This record gives sequence, C-alpha cells and structure tokens, in this order.
Amino acid sequence: MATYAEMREIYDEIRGDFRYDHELNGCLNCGVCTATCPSAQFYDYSPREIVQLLWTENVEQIYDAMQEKIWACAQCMTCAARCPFKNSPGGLVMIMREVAIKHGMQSAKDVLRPFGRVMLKLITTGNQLSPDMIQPDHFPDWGPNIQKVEGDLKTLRKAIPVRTLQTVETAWEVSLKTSVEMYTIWEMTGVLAALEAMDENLFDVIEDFIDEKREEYDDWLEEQEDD
Amino acid sequence: MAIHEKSLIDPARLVTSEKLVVDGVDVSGHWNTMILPRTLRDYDADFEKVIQGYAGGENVHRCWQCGSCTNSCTMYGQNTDFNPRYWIYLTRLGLKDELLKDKEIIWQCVSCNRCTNICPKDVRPEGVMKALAHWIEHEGFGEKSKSSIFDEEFARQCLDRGRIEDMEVLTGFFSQTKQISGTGIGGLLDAINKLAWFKELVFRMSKANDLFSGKIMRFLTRTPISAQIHMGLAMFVKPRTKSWGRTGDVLRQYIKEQKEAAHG
Amino acid sequence: MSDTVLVVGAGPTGLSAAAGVASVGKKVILVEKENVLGGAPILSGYAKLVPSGEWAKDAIGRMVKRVEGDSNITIHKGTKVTKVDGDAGNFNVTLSNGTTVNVGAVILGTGFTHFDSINKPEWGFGTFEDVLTTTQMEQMVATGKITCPSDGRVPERVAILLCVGSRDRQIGREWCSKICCTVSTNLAMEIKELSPTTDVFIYYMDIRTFGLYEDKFYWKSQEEFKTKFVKARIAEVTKSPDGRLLVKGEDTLVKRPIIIPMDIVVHAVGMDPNEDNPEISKTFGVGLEKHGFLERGEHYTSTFSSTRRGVYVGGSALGPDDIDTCISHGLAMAMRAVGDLNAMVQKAA
Amino acid sequence: MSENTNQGQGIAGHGSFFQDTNLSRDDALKATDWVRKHVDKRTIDLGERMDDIRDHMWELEKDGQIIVHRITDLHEPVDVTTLFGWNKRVPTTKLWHHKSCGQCGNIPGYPTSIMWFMNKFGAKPGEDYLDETDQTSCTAWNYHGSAIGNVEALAAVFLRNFHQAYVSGKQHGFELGHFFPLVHCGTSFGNYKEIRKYLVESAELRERVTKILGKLGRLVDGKLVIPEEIIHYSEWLHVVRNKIASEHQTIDVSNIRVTVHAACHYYKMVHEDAIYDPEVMGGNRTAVGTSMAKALGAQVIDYSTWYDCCGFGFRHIISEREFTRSFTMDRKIRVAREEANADVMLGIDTGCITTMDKNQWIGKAHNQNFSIPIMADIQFAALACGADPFKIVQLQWHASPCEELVEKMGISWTQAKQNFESYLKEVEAGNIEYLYNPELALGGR
Repeated sequence: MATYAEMREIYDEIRGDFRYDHELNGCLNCGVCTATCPSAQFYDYSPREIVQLLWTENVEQIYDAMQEKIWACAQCMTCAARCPFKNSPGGLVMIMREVAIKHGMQSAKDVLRPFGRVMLKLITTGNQLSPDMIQPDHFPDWGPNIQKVEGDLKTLRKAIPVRTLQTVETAWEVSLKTSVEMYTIWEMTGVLAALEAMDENLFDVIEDFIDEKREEYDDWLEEQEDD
Repeated sequence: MAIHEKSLIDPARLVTSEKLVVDGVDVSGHWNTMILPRTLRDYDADFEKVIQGYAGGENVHRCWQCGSCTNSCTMYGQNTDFNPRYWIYLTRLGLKDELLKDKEIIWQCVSCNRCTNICPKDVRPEGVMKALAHWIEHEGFGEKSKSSIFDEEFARQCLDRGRIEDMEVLTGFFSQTKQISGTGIGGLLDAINKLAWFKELVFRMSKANDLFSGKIMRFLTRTPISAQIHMGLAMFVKPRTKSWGRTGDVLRQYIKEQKEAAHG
Repeated sequence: MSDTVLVVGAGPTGLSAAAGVASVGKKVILVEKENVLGGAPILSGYAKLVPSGEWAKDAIGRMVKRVEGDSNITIHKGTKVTKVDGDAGNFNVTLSNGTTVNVGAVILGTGFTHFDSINKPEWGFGTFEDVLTTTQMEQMVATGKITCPSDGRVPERVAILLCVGSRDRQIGREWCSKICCTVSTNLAMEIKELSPTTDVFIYYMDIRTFGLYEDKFYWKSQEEFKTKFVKARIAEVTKSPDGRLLVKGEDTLVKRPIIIPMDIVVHAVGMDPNEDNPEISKTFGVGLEKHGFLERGEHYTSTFSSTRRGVYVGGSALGPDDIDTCISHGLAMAMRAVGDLNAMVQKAA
Repeated sequence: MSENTNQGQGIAGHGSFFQDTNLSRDDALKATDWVRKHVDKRTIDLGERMDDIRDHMWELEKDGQIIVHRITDLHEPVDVTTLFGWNKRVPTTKLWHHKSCGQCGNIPGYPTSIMWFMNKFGAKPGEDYLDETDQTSCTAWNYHGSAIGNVEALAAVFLRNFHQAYVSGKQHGFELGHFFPLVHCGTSFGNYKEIRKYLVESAELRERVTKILGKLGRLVDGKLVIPEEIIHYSEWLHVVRNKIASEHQTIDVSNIRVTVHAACHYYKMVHEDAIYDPEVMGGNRTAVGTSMAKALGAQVIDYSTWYDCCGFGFRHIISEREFTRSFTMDRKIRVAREEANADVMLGIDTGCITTMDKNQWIGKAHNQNFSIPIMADIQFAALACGADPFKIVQLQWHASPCEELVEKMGISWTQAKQNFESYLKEVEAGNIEYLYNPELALGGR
C-alpha cells in the first residue's frame, strides 16, 4: 500500500497534465456518462464515480481506482460526447492510465502482459494487427469459420489486389525508412523508457529488433551511395 | 485469459461452461465465459402501493431523497449498508430485486425514530422499515426475523392477558429463537447459563455482585427487592388486566380483518 | 425632448410596461414583430399558466385587451424597429413599416426563444413521434385527452426529462432555465388528473421549484399526484421493437445503468436567448451578455437599464424568467423610464 | 375549465374581461408548430464558448507558425454540414490513402473496395490517388489499449504521416499538397482530430514535437504541416454516394434490411466535426454509413441500441474478451437480429467490424445463437455495384455469415468461391491481378 505522500504525488501528476482542465470542468453528478458507458453495463465501473473522485480530490480512492477500475474503460468516448459539462471521463481515464504506467503500478503491468504481442508489433512495425496474428488456434472463441476459403496465408494475402497489402507479418508494407523514423519518435517521447519500466523482457526484444533494423537501414543507405 | 477487472463483476453474472466443445472447437472455461449485464430494465409500479398497504408504509411516496433519515439513523452509524433513504427510493420505483439484496439487514431497525423525527416531508421512515420487514416475511423472502418473533411473543401476551411479564417475554423469545431450551424458571436459569451477556445483565440489575462481595447493606438498600419478588412470582401466577375477558379475542379478530383488507 | 416611450415586444413584459407607462398618462408606441399580441404564451399556445392556473388566453388576453383599449397606446403589429438614432430623451426611431417616431425612452421586452429540441438529437425528438416538448404536452392537456401521438393508445407511463436545452455545455446552454421544473411538476399533475392510470416519472438532477412553487407544485405533484422522481439525467432515447420508447440513463442513487420502457417522453425545453438578439443588439446599440441574452446595465440605482442610456431591458430578454416576474419587470421599467424622463424635464427647466 | 374567480376584475384598476379558452387539437397543433420546425440553432452566438479549431489554425498559419495543408479546387471538394451546422469540405480526388492497420491486417476487403471504387470513377493511380508504404498507423490503438504512448508521441506520428502526405505530391511529380490524406480508420480519424486540437491549443506541445519532426526532416520551411480537415473515408463515400448509386449500381438491394453501426470514434470524439444531413435520419443521427445504404435503396432499419459502442475496447478485444463478446452479443448482434431482423449490419470502422464479425459464433456456447453478416458500408456498396465478393470485397476473411447476404443480393456465393479458388492457383503461379500498379506503391525503402 502506498503512503499518502505517494498517492498525493500520483494525484498531482494527473492534475498537472495539460489536458486535465480540458477534460474536467466540474460535475453535475447527472450520470449521463455512466448511462452511456459500455463498461458500466457489465462492470461495477462508473465514469461518474471517476470524475467525482478527481473532482473531490479523493487521493486514496483515486489511487484505489487506478489499481483496477480505470482499466475497465473501453475508450469509446461516448461519455465525452454526452457530458453536459463537456467533461471527458474517458480522457481522464487515459491520463490516469498514463500516470499508472509512469509509476510502474502493478495493475498496469498485469494489464499489459497479455497485450504484449500487440505492443511488440506496433512498436517495431508501426501497425498493430498483422495477418499472422489472427490464426484460428490463437482465438478459439472466434470459431472455426474465421476464414471462409482454405489456403495458406501467404497465397491468400497475395490474392489481395493491392500491392502494399500482400504482407503477412505486417498489416501493410511499411518502408524501412518509415520504421526507423518511428523509432526516433519512440525514443524522443519516452515511449521506450515507459516500456522498459513496464516489461523489461519485452523491451529487450524490441530494442534488439530496433538495432537490427537501424543497421539494415544504414547498410542500405551506404549501398545507395556506392551506386 | 483471466478477466483483470473480475472483482468488478458480481459472480452471479458470470456464466462459464468448464468443459465445452462447439462445432468441434474446444472453448472450455474462459473461452466461452459470458457476462450478464447489470442494467436495470424496469420498474414495478405497483410495489409502492403494496408497501403502503403495510402499517407504517403509508407515507413512503412523499420522500424526496434528502437523506436526513440515513444521516440520523442509529443503525447507519453501526453499518453503512443500513440505508433507509436508499430503501425508500427502491420502494418508490419498485426495484424489488435490489431491495431483497438487503433483506438480511432491513429488520435490524431499532425503532429509535430519529428518522421520523427529523424527516422534513413526514415520510415516517421508521414505519417504512417496519413495513418492509413485514413485507419480506409475509412474502416468504426471508425467515421470520428475531424482531418479529419478539414482537409476536410480546403481542401474544398482551392479547392473552392485557399485559406482559418481562421475564416471560424474554424467556419466550429466547426459547423460540432457539437460544435456550425451556421457559419459566428453567428457561431463565438456562439463559443465565448460556448467554453470558444476559447473565451479566441480570447480575448488574440485581446488584448481585454486591451480595457476593459481602456488601450486604449496599445490596439490600440498592436492590429493588420488591420488583424482583414480583417478577419471580409472575413466573408462576400470571396476572391478567382486570375485566380483560374476551377483549383479546376481539382484538385478534380486528387485526386479522385489517390484514386481510390490506393485503388480500 | 420627448416624453413618449417606445415599448418593443408585446409579450407579458412589454404589455405590462406599455400599460404602466400609459397609466401615468404618457404616450406609448408599442411595436411587435408578430401580427398577434401576447408573446410566447399566446404565440406558442400555452395552456394553463404557472402559478395562477389560469388559461394563457384568458390571463394574457386580459393584458392584451388592456393595451388595445388604451388611447395613450399606439400599436404597430408585424413591425420591427430598424434604426434608433439620438440619445436618452430624444431618440429618433425608424420602424420597418416606414413610420418614424421621436421618443424619450425605449423599453425592450423582446423576450426569449424556446430551445429547439432538435439540437439534442440523442433524446429522440423529431425521430420518434411519442417524444414531445412540454409545450406540445400542454396542448395535449388542453384537448382533454392524454394519448400517444403514434397510435392513440393511453400511455401507461410518461417520462418528463428536465434540463433539455439547459445546463448543457455541449450545446452552449450553460444556464438554468428556471421555470421548467415548476412547469414539469405542474404538467405531471395535469396528466395524472386527465389520465389516472398513467404513471408520470420525472428524471432530474435536482429540482429547482423556486420560492413558493416548492410545495404548490413539487410537493403536491409528488404527494397528491404520485409523480415519481428519478435522479438520473437521461442520456439517450430510443425505441423498443414493441413501439415503446426506451430511456437510457444512470440511476445515480442506485448507481446502476437503467434502460426503462416509457410510452411518452416529454422534453422540458429551456429558454434560449431570443434568436433575433444579435440583430436587436445592433439595432438598439445594446450589449449582449456572454450567453447571448441582453446585458444589464447598473441595476442597483439605474434599475433595468441596458448598456445604452435611455434604453431599458427586462423580462426574459435578460435571462430565463417566469411570467409573473416578467410582468413585474415590465411595470418596473415603466416606472424607471417615466421617472428618468421626468428628471430630465426638471433638469432642463 | 375554466373558472375565472377574478372575472371582470383584471389587474389592479384596469378593468378588462375575457373568455374561457379550450384549444381544439388542431389549434393546439398549430400553436406548437414552432417545435416541429427543424431549425438548427446550435450556432446561435456561441462565440468563444463553442470553438471551431479551424479558425485557430488559420491564425497560427498567419502567425507563421504552421502550414495548413489546404483543400483546393484540385481536390474537387463537396461541402457538407457537421453537427453544429458548420461547413466541412470533403475532397473527392487527389487522395493519399492513409490505411488502417486493423483493416489491412484483418478486413482487407475494406481498402480494396475503396480503391476499386476510385478506379471505377476513372481515377488514375499515382495521380488521382496514392497508396504508399511510407506511413505508419496512428498508433492510437496501442495508446487507448495500454497507455504505452503519450500525446507527444501520437502528435509526432500524426505530423510525420501527414507531412509525408503533403510532400508526396512533390515526390511523384506534382505540387506540394497535391495529395490530401484520406483516413481509412475511425480511431485514427478521432485520434487525429483530438491531437490536432491539442497541437493548435498548446504552444508547448508544438514546440516539443517541432524538435522531433525537425530531427526527422519532416518540417516544411521549419514549420509543422497540419491538414485543413481530417477526412474519414466514409465521409468521402457520403459525398460520392449518389454518383455510386446512379452511375455504378447494378444490383437492386431494395429487399435488403440494413442496420448501421456508426463508430464511436467517428461521431463521439470531437463530435462537432461529424457529418449530419437533414435527409438522413432527419439529421438526428450521424449521416455517414446510413446515407450510403439509403442511396443504394436498401431498407435502413433503426434499432434500440443504435448509439451503443460495439464492445471493442482496444485491449478488451485481445485480453478481456469476455467483455467484448458479451457486449457485442447483447447490445448489437442480438438486437440487430431479433429486433430489426436485419440482413446485414454495416460498419464504418475497423474495430467495430472486427468485434461484431468475430464474436458472434461464441454466442452458441450460451444459447445466444444469433448471427448476422457484418461488413463495411463500402464493401456493401461494392457488392451492389457488381464487385467480386472474393477478389475485391474479400469476404473470405469474415467470420459472420456473409454468404447469406450475398445470395440474397442474387450473387452466387458458390460460383464466386469456385472462381476464387481457381484464381488462387493463378496466384500461386504468379499471375496476380492488381487494382493498382505495383511500381507506384513504394515510397522508398
């Protein structure tokens, strides 16, 4: 359990985000956000409650909500579209999630673990969903008809009449230069550092991958000069 | 895959088949788990009238949810789940299922009437608590509460003889609630034997500690001996109110008619 | 120097102001853009007024008769003011019908515009026939029969949604429209009176039946007419396959989402600034406050002044208000205008 | 009524008389006509309280802080109206396809149908539209799903991609800004609009990302490039819908019952920017998606959970699947099936289509045996215009029973499938058909 000072620090960080005053103007406690919230239909989760906690600066319960509740949000942003005060509970949750990551909270680590494959794809290739991720044996609950035509994935992808889509490991073909530019963005904006704090193993894998791609790109540049 | 926010789901709303194969695909366990929504889908418009038909519930419709009753409630101080304002709200909208979730505590109202005293709209929340407890019993949603057993024993003596005998009410209540066996003197001794708090109460009331510690004079001057003798006698000789006659039967008949008129 | 007073708008405020000025023997020019006098209560066909319970046509009709029969009052219907030159005590005013008049003071009783529910599409107005506004429902009450517009059945349940077009930053309406709680509780009683089998639910954030309207409307509707009050602001209204409407909200006292079937949903529409206010502001040279209503001047000693000397503003042009208050504003403005003109005459003498 | 207790007295000193009133139903309706008038007054004098971010963009450009990637006559824009009655210009040609990772990876018939239509309109690949490899996804899925990412990173990704869109014209022999970005994904669309808002509002954020973009060589004259409008593909489809219906439709779909699921991130994020059209659902619901179905003459059926999310939830669809499947079954699939008895549910976004398409089958596990074909508005339109269900519309990747819809439209699924299976043999032999000249696809290594 965190000390009050730690919890206060976490709250202050949420409060200090530049978006905070845009996302939270006050609260009429009207419940419109929770009414439209898909998560509230199934979880004991209420955007109204999140807003109330932040609005009343209830640092203990804010910390408590970050242990579990904030991860129930589906980020559909219906709450933001409806709120008569023009708050964005979903946006506030996003800030809280970012702060949870920054503080290496256990809840964030737990949530991220099964999401690792998606993160790996994204950070290394710039697109999350690749055809090779959606295989029947990965998701038995999607049923046996996940594909209506027999055939190996490679051929089926080749049968898509757009050149950039004839890929298997990425959703579309991304040029090497693009990927390398993206790595720079990750580094400069602290995304890689956040990942390192969350999941060191995944970070190591990604870092190796990035190094390899950068080398490949440098080699290619040299080849161009030689030509 | 475990649901990360599982503690936010009422277990009764999680549906899972441990072993399941559909269309040749093994989807055992979490692969087939479904969650049932917790949305409230309707009101029972007649329920408020039902509660108004019970003694004490007549003014439930006046409530405007200010919360004074709950704020002032003796029981709320002990247990924040004891929330008269909330139950009154549920009653008004007919959210019976929600109400029944609290059926084990509603009867605990101690009838201190602080709520009724403070209520700005004269809802008489204390009466509503009583009405709800009776409705729960009457509809068979819960076992007969201890407070009802007590009330019934109390009422029985009133109706039989036009008065009550404290010790008889107590031992009757204890034995009917299976806390002791037997009534009368035997029951009393059993209660002293089995119920530590009761023993303490009897000793303190009778200043028996003075007697055992040798302070005889203090015992004699401070103990209401005559009252004790009176209570003791009343265990054997049960006095009736003068000219009570058939009054009890008439009252019983009246109560029966009233109940029938209220609840069919 | 003229001691004639121009009154703009012939609703409760303007009618009261005109009668007030005339009652002390001064001339009044009354200008109304519509062809009918009476303002919103007449133009929008209000039924029984709060709090008197009198029919709008009777009560406001009386006010109209009073000014129509007064020889001190000249009425221009279907007319707008197009130009106001000069200063307090000596305004040269041009009307859209070509008339020019010289007046000493101008009283603006230009009122408000009803919120148009179409601007909250998720609440189903304009999509479902059985979603109505308070005014429409009032009219249904006036016909003496409560039925669902879609198929004529008697509704089992009517939901009244408060704060439609009020207290809503999404659509730039941050104000409380002040009267809708009272109007809605009154409506709930009227519905129950005509249709005893209908249950009325009012969905609210908080109830603002100000002053003496509290027990006369709110308590009475609850205690005598068994109106149910649900603490939820409805988020969306949709239709269920059986033809009933579904209101979706969070019951914030039970802390659970709700989706409840209803037969009629009534929007308690709020009061917008008069949609002509930008034009009014320009023509009369008066300021608008941040929501778009007309701006008050210094109120404590120069009561009901606008931001331009000699131009007074009152009633719902200043912000949402009830009819009784608007009538009082009108009379107060008459007093203020005539008083200021008198002072000017004395000073000049 | 009415009892007038003060009959003849009037108000203090002013005698007047009046008569009882009871409006007839017709009179009452007449009196309340004003409420039936569809006058959109959202724009009344909202002043600074309802900000149009685009106004601030022009100011920033004037200040020399940014370059606005303009929509010009070259893009043959069509004007449409958004929620607040504001104008939005939707370009119809010279478009830079900003693809969606979820679509390309999982519902490839989505982008292929878009390009197929552009070719139908006679657009020249490489001149009238461009599909290149120099682009990443918006990365907002990861951001919303796991919070790995932050506003600065999202802003840098946004600006990097849109800088490329801006300069791609030059790279392909045209002017700067020749190609205008067309965003295929709903989440990208919502995210970009949100990020654009932050960028315009926060000088600090602009300063921070300018450094990054500078390092990447992605500034023009040292300035950030921000597009005039963020355009979603279904907005493009909305403005070309009548052209599609009148010039290209070959199949009568008047017997098809359609339900539409509008994506949350299309019309709920930065909602003032979503398109509303008085002719579509009375202007009360966002127009896109629905407008296409209506233009084709299909029966659009409303349903009670229209406003609901699909249950995607970003991380939920991967790791909290219990929620996703329960929500989509209870609030979407069951309702479209039982309530609307629809033949198809049309989506306008990646996540929704994946969610609703893939999570139906498992309903069987708990007696929720509801199923309904799921596809994008553009795929449905392509089918109605005679596109091949496999080669173009790529329905082989869908799990929902699209066969049923295709057959009901009078297209033989079996025949099409046979054709496609023989085509697969051709593909293996290297005889691949393209919508797009492969040479033009590459935006460099």
